[in-house]
Amino acid sequence: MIKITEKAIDVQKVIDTASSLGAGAVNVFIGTVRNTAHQKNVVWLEYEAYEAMAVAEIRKVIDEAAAKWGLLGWAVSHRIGTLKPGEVAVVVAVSAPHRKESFDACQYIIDNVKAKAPIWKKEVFEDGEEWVDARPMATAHDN
Amino acid sequence: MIKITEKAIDVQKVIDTASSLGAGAVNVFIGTVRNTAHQKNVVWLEYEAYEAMAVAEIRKVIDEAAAKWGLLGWAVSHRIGTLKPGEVAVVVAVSAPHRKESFDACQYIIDNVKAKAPIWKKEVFEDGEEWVDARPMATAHDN
Amino acid sequence: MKCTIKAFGITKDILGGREVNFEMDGNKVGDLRNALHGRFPEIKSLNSLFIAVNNNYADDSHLLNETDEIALIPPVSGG
Amino acid sequence: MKCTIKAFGITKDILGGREVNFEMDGNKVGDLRNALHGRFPEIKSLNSLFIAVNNNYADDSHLLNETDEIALIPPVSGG
Repeated sequence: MIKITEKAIDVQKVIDTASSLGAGAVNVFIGTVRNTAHQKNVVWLEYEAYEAMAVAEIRKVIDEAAAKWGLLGWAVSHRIGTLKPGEVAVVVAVSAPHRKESFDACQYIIDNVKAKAPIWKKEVFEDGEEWVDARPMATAHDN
Repeated sequence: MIKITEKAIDVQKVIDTASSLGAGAVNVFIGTVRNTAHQKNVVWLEYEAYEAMAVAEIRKVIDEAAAKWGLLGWAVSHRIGTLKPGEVAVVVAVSAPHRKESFDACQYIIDNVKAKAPIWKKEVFEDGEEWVDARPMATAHDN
Repeated sequence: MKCTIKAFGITKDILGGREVNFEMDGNKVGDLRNALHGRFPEIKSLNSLFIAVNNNYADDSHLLNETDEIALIPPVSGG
Repeated sequence: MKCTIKAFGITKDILGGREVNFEMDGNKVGDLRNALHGRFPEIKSLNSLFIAVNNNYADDSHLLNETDEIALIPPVSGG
């Protein structure tokens, strides 16, 4: 399952979708909105996606990971729209026969989804707003 | 939260306990009962723990990980008693400011909990039963 | 050639809209990049700009057709 | 010395119970290990046997008291 959604993500549902009876290990990464960035309070975040291409890019990443680590199940859900601190922005869940593969595959997927999927976030502070990582002057940061 | 319990583990509750508003990243490992071992069907598993010592050993592992990776939250729950294939045996959840730390800390915790915590499982097959990894003749396996 | 460009993130702000009609000399992705730099110099201040054609990242030598779906991909920041 | 031993996992099956009273020569963890090997030779077939004293792994030189909580820790397999 690959989902780009404006609705709150049900983490348990993503996990259930990725689970498999033959798997002994499920690894889950949950990216949440932090309450600070650049030492300033984040009021909210705006996420937008080029949806069809985002789904296609995420699918490529998952296909690579599934082949390399022998995944038995997987699911990725990414939220768009307005998110407040503490809310879930992305969930990646994978299941594999053994735990090392589950960790490596999940990390590969989130690293590459973040690097390749056409999804953008704008941080809204009390005194302004900024597209994250768009320009060189912005302090590098990451979650 | 460190919990050794005979009741089914509520994964979402473990995640919520580990979450933190300052964290951008939550990593979760879920160990589940596989339906096969040594090419045989697993009917059920029996887990037992030396509870007081298990909690103490898990606490040492978490303290090490929390200091090393600057964790903002964590929770470990391990089930004991009779488990059927597909059921959740253990959940480790950690939150950290950045995703790499969340993956590394979660993997360190589950690796060391499995190596050090006095918890044992017996696999019950259709034609017999076996304490896992107790004797050299058992095929090495792991989840 | 004439094309319609989808713009996302900061490029939506720079171009002034989610979809912009654009006319340029040449028919390669590189020609489009040069034309955009000329008309919207602020684009040069971005950390990077990829151009996607029909939902795939395309390099500057890629040939464009008028029916292609073309999109500007400024530095991504999902997750 | 006399002691009470908690036995878990496969050692519970080998000793025939969860708590076993045991009498032995000496008062070190290593003495207990030797006495167990003598009385329950099957223990030697295990991949490993750790002995915990008051909820901590103890090495063979550790001195035992009659009031200590002593436990046999065969190869663990949690998770």
